[in-house]
Amino acid sequence: MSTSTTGSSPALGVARVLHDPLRVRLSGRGGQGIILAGTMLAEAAMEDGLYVVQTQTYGPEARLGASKSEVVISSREIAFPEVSVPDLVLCFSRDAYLKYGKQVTPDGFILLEETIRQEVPDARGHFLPFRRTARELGNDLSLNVIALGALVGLTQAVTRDSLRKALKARMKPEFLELNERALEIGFELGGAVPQNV
Amino acid sequence: MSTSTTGSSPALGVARVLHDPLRVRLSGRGGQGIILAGTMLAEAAMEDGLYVVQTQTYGPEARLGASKSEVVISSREIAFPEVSVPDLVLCFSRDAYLKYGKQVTPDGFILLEETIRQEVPDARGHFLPFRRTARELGNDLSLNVIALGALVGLTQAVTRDSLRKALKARMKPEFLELNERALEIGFELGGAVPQNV
Amino acid sequence: MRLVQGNEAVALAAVHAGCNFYSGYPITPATEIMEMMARQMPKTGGVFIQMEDEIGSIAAAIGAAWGGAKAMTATSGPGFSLMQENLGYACMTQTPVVVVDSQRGGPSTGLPTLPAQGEVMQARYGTHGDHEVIVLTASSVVEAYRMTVEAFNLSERYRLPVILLLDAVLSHMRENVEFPDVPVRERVMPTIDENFLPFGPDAPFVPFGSGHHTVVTGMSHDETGLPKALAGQAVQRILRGVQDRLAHDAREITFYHEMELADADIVLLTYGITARAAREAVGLLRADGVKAGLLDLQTLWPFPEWLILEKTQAAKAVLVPELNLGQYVIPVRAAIAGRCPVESLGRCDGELFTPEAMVEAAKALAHSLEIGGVAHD
Amino acid sequence: MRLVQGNEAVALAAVHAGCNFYSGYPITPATEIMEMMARQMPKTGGVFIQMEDEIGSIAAAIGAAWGGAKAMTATSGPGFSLMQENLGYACMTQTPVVVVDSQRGGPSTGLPTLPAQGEVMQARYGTHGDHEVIVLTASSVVEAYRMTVEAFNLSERYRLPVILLLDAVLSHMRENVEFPDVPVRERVMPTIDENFLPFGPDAPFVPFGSGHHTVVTGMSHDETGLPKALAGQAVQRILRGVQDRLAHDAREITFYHEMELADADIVLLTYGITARAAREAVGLLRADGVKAGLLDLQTLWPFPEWLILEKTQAAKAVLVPELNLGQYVIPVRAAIAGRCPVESLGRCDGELFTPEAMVEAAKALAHSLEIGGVAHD
Amino acid sequence: MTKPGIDLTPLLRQEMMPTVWCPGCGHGIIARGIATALMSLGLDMDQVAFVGGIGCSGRAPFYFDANSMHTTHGRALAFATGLKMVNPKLTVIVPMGDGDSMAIGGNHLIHAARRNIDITAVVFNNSIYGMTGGQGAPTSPLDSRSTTSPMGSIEPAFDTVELALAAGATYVARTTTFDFQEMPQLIAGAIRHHGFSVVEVLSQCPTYYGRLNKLGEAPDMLLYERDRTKLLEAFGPPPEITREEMVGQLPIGLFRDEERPEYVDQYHGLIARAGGGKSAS
Amino acid sequence: MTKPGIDLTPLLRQEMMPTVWCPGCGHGIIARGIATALMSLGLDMDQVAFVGGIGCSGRAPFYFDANSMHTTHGRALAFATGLKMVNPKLTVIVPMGDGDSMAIGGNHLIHAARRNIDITAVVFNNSIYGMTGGQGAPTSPLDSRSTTSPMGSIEPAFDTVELALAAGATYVARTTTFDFQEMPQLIAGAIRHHGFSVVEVLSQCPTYYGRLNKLGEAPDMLLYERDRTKLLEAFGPPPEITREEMVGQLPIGLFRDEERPEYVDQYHGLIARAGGGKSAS
Amino acid sequence: MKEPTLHFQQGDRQLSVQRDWCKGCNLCVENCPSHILSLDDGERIVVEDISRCIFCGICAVRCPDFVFTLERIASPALTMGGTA
Amino acid sequence: MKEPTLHFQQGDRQLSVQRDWCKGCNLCVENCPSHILSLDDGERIVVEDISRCIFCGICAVRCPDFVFTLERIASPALTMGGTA
Ligand SMILES: Cc1ncc(C[n+]2csc(CCOP(=O)(O)OP(=O)(O)O)c2C)c(N)n1
Ligand SMILES: Cc1ncc(C[n+]2csc(CCOP(=O)(O)OP(=O)(O)O)c2C)c(N)n1
Ligand code: SF4
Ligand code: SF4
Ligand code: SF4
Ligand code: SF4
Ligand code: SF4
Ligand code: SF4
Ligand SMILES: [Mg+2]
Ligand SMILES: [Mg+2]
Repeated sequence: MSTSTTGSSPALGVARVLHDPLRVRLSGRGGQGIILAGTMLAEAAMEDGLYVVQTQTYGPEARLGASKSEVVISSREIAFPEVSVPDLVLCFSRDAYLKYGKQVTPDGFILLEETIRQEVPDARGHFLPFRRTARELGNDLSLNVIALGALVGLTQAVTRDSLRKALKARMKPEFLELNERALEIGFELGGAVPQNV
Repeated sequence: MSTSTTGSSPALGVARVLHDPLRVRLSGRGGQGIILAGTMLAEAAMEDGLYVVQTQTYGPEARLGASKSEVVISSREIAFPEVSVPDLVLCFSRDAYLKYGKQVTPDGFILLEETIRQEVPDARGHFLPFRRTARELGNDLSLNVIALGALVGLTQAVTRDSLRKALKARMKPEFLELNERALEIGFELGGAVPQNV
Repeated sequence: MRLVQGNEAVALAAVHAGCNFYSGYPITPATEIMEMMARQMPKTGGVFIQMEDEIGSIAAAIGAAWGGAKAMTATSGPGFSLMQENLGYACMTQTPVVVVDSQRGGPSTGLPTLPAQGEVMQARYGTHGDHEVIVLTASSVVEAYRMTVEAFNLSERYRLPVILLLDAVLSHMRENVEFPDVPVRERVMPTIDENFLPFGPDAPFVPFGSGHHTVVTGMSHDETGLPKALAGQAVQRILRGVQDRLAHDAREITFYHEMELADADIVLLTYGITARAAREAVGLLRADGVKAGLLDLQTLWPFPEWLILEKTQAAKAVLVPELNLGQYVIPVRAAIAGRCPVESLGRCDGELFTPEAMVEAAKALAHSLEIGGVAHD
Repeated sequence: MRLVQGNEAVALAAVHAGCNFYSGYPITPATEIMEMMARQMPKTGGVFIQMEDEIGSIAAAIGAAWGGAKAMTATSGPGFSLMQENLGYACMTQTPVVVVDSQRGGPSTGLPTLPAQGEVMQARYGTHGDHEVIVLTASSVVEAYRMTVEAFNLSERYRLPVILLLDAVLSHMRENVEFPDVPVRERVMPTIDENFLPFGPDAPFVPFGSGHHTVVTGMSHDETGLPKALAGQAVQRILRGVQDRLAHDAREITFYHEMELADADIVLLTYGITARAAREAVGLLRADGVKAGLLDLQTLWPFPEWLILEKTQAAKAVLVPELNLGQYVIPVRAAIAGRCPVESLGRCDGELFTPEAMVEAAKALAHSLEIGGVAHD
Repeated sequence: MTKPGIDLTPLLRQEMMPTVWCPGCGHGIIARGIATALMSLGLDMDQVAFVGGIGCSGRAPFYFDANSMHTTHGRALAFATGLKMVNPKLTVIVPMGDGDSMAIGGNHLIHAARRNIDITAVVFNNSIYGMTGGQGAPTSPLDSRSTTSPMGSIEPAFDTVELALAAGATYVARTTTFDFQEMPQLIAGAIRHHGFSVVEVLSQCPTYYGRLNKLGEAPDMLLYERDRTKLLEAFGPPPEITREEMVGQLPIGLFRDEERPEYVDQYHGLIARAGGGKSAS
Repeated sequence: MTKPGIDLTPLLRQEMMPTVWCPGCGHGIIARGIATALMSLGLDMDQVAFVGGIGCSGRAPFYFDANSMHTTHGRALAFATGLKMVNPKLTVIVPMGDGDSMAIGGNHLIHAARRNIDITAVVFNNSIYGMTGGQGAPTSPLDSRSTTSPMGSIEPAFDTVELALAAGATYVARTTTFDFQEMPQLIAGAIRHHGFSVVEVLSQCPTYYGRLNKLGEAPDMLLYERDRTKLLEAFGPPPEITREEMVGQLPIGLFRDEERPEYVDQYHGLIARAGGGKSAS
Repeated sequence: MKEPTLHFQQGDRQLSVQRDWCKGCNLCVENCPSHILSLDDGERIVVEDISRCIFCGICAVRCPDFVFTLERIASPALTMGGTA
Repeated sequence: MKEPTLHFQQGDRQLSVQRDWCKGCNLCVENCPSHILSLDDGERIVVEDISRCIFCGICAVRCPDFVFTLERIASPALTMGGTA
């Protein structure tokens, strides 16, 4: 019996789509919230009415090493789920940069945690103080939310409102307020990056 | 790399071979020494310079039910190892008779333990008092040797000397003498059967 | 519309299909199914139990089935290997049970977090002795949902273990989905009398405690369930009976997708995650003037020979991309029996084929066969 | 000249081949191998150990191999299923070890004392993930002896687990034999330096305690043995490397017999115990004017495609009798790829094919294809 | 209740009789003990399930006219666990061989004990592998003969009772086929007990263990059992004797009978807490 | 010997450092304890073999510059048994996870103990499955949280020590990563001991066990270990306390250290009796 | 071919013997306090002299094959010898 | 990219620090009796004030990552600060 390919067909959304499909890669080391960030980004895109696939590569080895989470966002059904060359890259750690953070499409963006600059002097991309900001905010763990905010603040990959909704849906109530603040700070951080596209 | 089919090629022996190949089936229930009898018959045939294959069918179920041991003796290499229709049948128990003891080639022999007659009134074959003889000899376990002797006494499937040798090789010393007597009694029992071939 | 992970979809589908027993042992990349069932089962009044190993997991699932449950277990390669003996027990005893194997790189511990399709043949032949199983696969989250429900339905219908093959990518992948309403085959308790033959042809599955004192054994047995004389013939009859029923219903139990097959010169034959790149590849090939088409199987076993023959009738070549060194391509080749070349495209390094890699392979194949539409560069 | 049982021949051959470690768990019809090794090992200074199950048996054998022993274990279907996970470990770690599987009727407990050939595909594909193994088989007591020695030799040469498939009839059958003097591949301890790559291409097997601190892992690893980055590619390289070596040496490692193939219209393709009836059947068919021939394989895997193609070049049909419902016939059909019909003759009821049954099937095949020499009655 | 005076044949599956067991095999006496216990408890056979493994002992489920399962070697307790979890009304009895329960199946035994699931395991301990023809078992005494220890076993034997106690079984007893009064009584106690019970019954295998160890025929072996065991005084706790001392005076009796939360109950408590009221049972 | 003052790095496989373990994972402290023990015994690493299973703990063999084997989940002791039998000169150390040793591998553990084979098993007990991400283990305490017991575990935990004792291990100890003095000492004693040794080391898994059970970071977890254990007085026999009493005061120390015939020796005796003098070793 | 069960009664006690299931193991023979049991040529149990039977049921508890059943029955009609 | 090991000496005692292997778990930080250890921005260990170190080696036995080694060395040359 022949069955249909997917069961879903969302209406085309409103987000400004740089590329269609738009391929985003988030990377860092275990514990930095990469996968949660990917999930929230995907949910925001979904909220925007787009098709989305989120995948992840991690391993027991990757608990310390590099892991990545990829999100493909499109107005059409998405066939190939992984990302060969990303349009947007977010990167939190040295190892992740070395493994996943160097490649990007010509008009894409690479956003890097500031401290990578010290460890990899020739690293290329936009450096933003995710870690420091998180610490200042009082919670190291909001690193990923700040960075996600920055990504969206810069690129409008998804709408801010959708991302706010996604954050609300995924966060435990006790951490929500803090992270809502983190997100707004992230939007600002990202919005301030000079757009050379 | 192509290898030769077997590694052995015994000289054609001296035994009087009724059929070539000669197919013998021994059957009874677990503990009646069927397999040992088959092995000794096979070793005797080997001693006679013939090819031989001995197979057995028994099962956990067969510990009480019927089991069989088959010996194929031939002057040529033996291809098919099992016996479809035997030339000689030896049978020790009712169940074995019902399952394995009824079929024989037209000029073959069926030798049955005497008591089967009581349990299966319409059983057909030559009835011999294996069990009673063994008991009289003082060892129930020599049943199989007596019967084997009878088979060879009647049919000369192998030479008596070879069978004596095989017996010697397989028996524990403490039981040898008794079984040697059992074998001779068996030869006599078999020799006395009217040969209607 | 929800964003759902592949493993999550399997657990949700199982609950939808009426699964009320889950036993398992953690293993990457299948663990989330178990973790989700640990939360779902108590909520729905079903049973969740973490067993001491995978052997115990499938044993408990089979025991639960005979206790009246719709039972499932999930694992990955190493655990799937350990389950083989008892999978055979489920076959021999005609027990409905669903086994999910999320494939990772192997053999042995291999590449625990990376995808593979190394168990395509093991799923069919992994246990000793002759047997039939149904093996399904999926390439998207929504399909994982659908195929899980179908796995339960088929296991109920044929009283067979049904294996669902996923892989590390699909298990961990999230997509936004709207779950289709897949109909569920409910188990109906038949009225039985003392002449009931629990292993008769087409006999319904009647669990313990029903009043009929069934004997269930992995030994050869006849229709009563008892291991009797001539058991060899009895088991052959049962095994052939299953084979015949599945062959008879082949069209109903073979799930597949097709794409542009009508005039295809080159047929890509895929299953599981690989289908996604293939869909894109077919588009790219067509755009390049190569008449490519796709036959994407969700039902891997019983082997859909009839379908493959039907769909490749006019093909000039078949390309079988697999995340292994060439497994399913063998029966495909046997089926096609020389009517056209059947080419294997394999890898086992934990990576997916990109659409581009498939395009390249298809073009090379077309080129070598001088199939029209390919620029000879 | 001695009267020797099949299982006994395996044990004697193992001792001849230098086996000095046996671990096992009893199971019909393989138990006599174990019982004989229990007597032989202490006498020859080797180790015999009865493990707590078959998983432990093969684990101990692999451990012993890394301790420097030539190791063997033997089992039957249910135990063979349990060994699958660790068989994969032996593949992944390139460990020489010999595994004997005496096939009985299955699946599950099945027909414990009756013969079958139900594990032909399991032997190849039973463990998860891609891998290569060598699988041998035998049809007579003397061949069981020879193939056991060859199993050790091949496992030494390729650092692979080698599986020897017997069946309940051969295991328990006695024949009068003169054992051939099969040469033994001795293990030589190479001189190694600090640059030694224990898993490099063609690297010799260097057990523990040699001074090189080898790391052995079932995870993907590179030539040093360490599980490093890009392990996926590393494992693919190792697996492909093994495949290539075996393909290269195909003619040396493929053991077979042939009979009257030169002008055969109908080729019977057999392996194991089935070959015996086939030999007689070929004679009977020839006597009846049917040009039949026999290709009897002792090496089942790696699949000897080259040989099958070579030997069936002129055939008008191939008949594959197996004590299963049609397993090996599938790769045979894939190999022959339509050049002539390939027919399966299968049964799984615990009985052997008689020569007459094969004659009948061959004649029916000849008849259906209107191959000359068959009376059309 | 263990006195003669009852007709057990209604509990038997007539079409499977006589059993497959050898003449004089102790397994039949244990089967009788189980039947006696069931009869005395007056259980409805519709609600009794036997789950056996593979081995001579594993065949026991065939001979009871109940819900019967003959599973795979060593795994019976895992099957039984699934069965009991979804159908707690069933009285689940698991006849196991010593190899079945303590060689290949040792892990399932200790885990069932740990969970304290309400299942009764009856270990038919004949100190050998009967079904496969007399190989050594983890229960074979040091120096005893088997076809895999032809020169005498060099492996110390497991003590079923000690292991079951350490793993957490809440009812643990040992008895012999000689003790025709206590044996059914202990089994009945185990079935009644709410929790995981292990009753080890020392059983004679005249065909292999008896023959290989020159212990004579079945009647001699019954006396052998009598002589190598010693009743715990007043069913007390396990005595403080060394393994060596135990040889020749293996303690028999009831070693533990204690109430602890039972696993199925615990799970149903979890369902209640999770709000999944419509329990499977 | 357990005082600070030694350079352990020569025992480590430098190219595999740093380890894969999470920040603060107790497994590294146990690895250090093993290294300290080896150093104090002055063993030649050429003759030391590590055989690990699968789990975070199973990775330990990678970090020692010795003969190292990383096997399959739960089976390490079976591999080690074969290895030791053919090469008795090797000192065989088996680092095992609690799931590895007592869930899937429980049977091999009790059988190795029964045989009393000269192998040292070090159980890295973090009360959880670390490698797969925080599922319950048979050692997870009642009511503790894991991803497969989100409402608290309803299964009583195994007591490694009790089980090892019952199965016949001849050297049995428990200690914690907090106890940096005793831990290497007990491991060294186990390695020196001729027979099967089990040293259970309570280890912290801050990533899963700590997080799911709100026990804080690694430093907090060390204190938690301190507070839930109690040293056996003067390394005596196991105390007579109930399972319930043990919670909060799990006894630690050396529970058994006794000589009994060792399995490899026994086997070599058998070879001698069989006349197979040219032993494999 | 199944042999009918033999029934012997004394007072309210009835001893039934299902000879078909007997395997000739001698356990009852050696344990019967009255020494009235033996095996026939077919190695099946025979009650030699039921008049000396004390209806104790030891044969029943010793037999591994459910051959003997000792029951209390309602109507205490004394019938020596097989009734069926 | 491997950072060289730091060596600190006092009398015959030497404390070596392999910072590369540090994972920032704080075990040493919280257990150092002199409170002289902390983590830097990259979450790697720093010895803040070696002059207050009592060379007890507690950091070594607490660290799961073999970062610290406390050794007795033959030549008791006092060298404060990194030597390599
Ligand atoms: C996986 C597996 N391994 C081995 C066997 C073979 N086997 C059948 S029964 C048995 C052991 C029987 O011994 P025990 O459990 O003590 O029962 P007994 O026959 O003595 O009552 C074995 C090893 C099997 N059926 N399955
Ligand atoms: C046969 C098999 N089943 C399951 C797994 C998955 N697995 C890997 S490690 C592990 C458990 C780890 O827990 P534990 O043994 O306690 O070690 P830890 O990681 O806590 O040190 C499991 C279930 C596997 N690798 N193989
Ligand atoms: S082999 Fe032993 S255990 Fe099995 S039935 Fe016979 S006497 Fe009983
Ligand atoms: S998951 Fe737990 S056990 Fe594993 S490395 Fe991390 S802290 Fe250690
Ligand atoms: S009832 Fe007692 S006296 Fe009568 S036959 Fe039986 S054992 Fe003997
Ligand atoms: S005890 Fe039972 S089986 Fe044995 S001889 Fe007596 S009646 Fe027959
Ligand atoms: S040696 Fe002692 S004082 Fe010095 S840093 Fe280490 S713990 Fe602190
Ligand atoms: S204990 Fe070790 S790993 Fe942890 S912070 Fe200190 S130096 Fe770093
Ligand atoms: Mg037994
Ligand atoms: Mg753990």
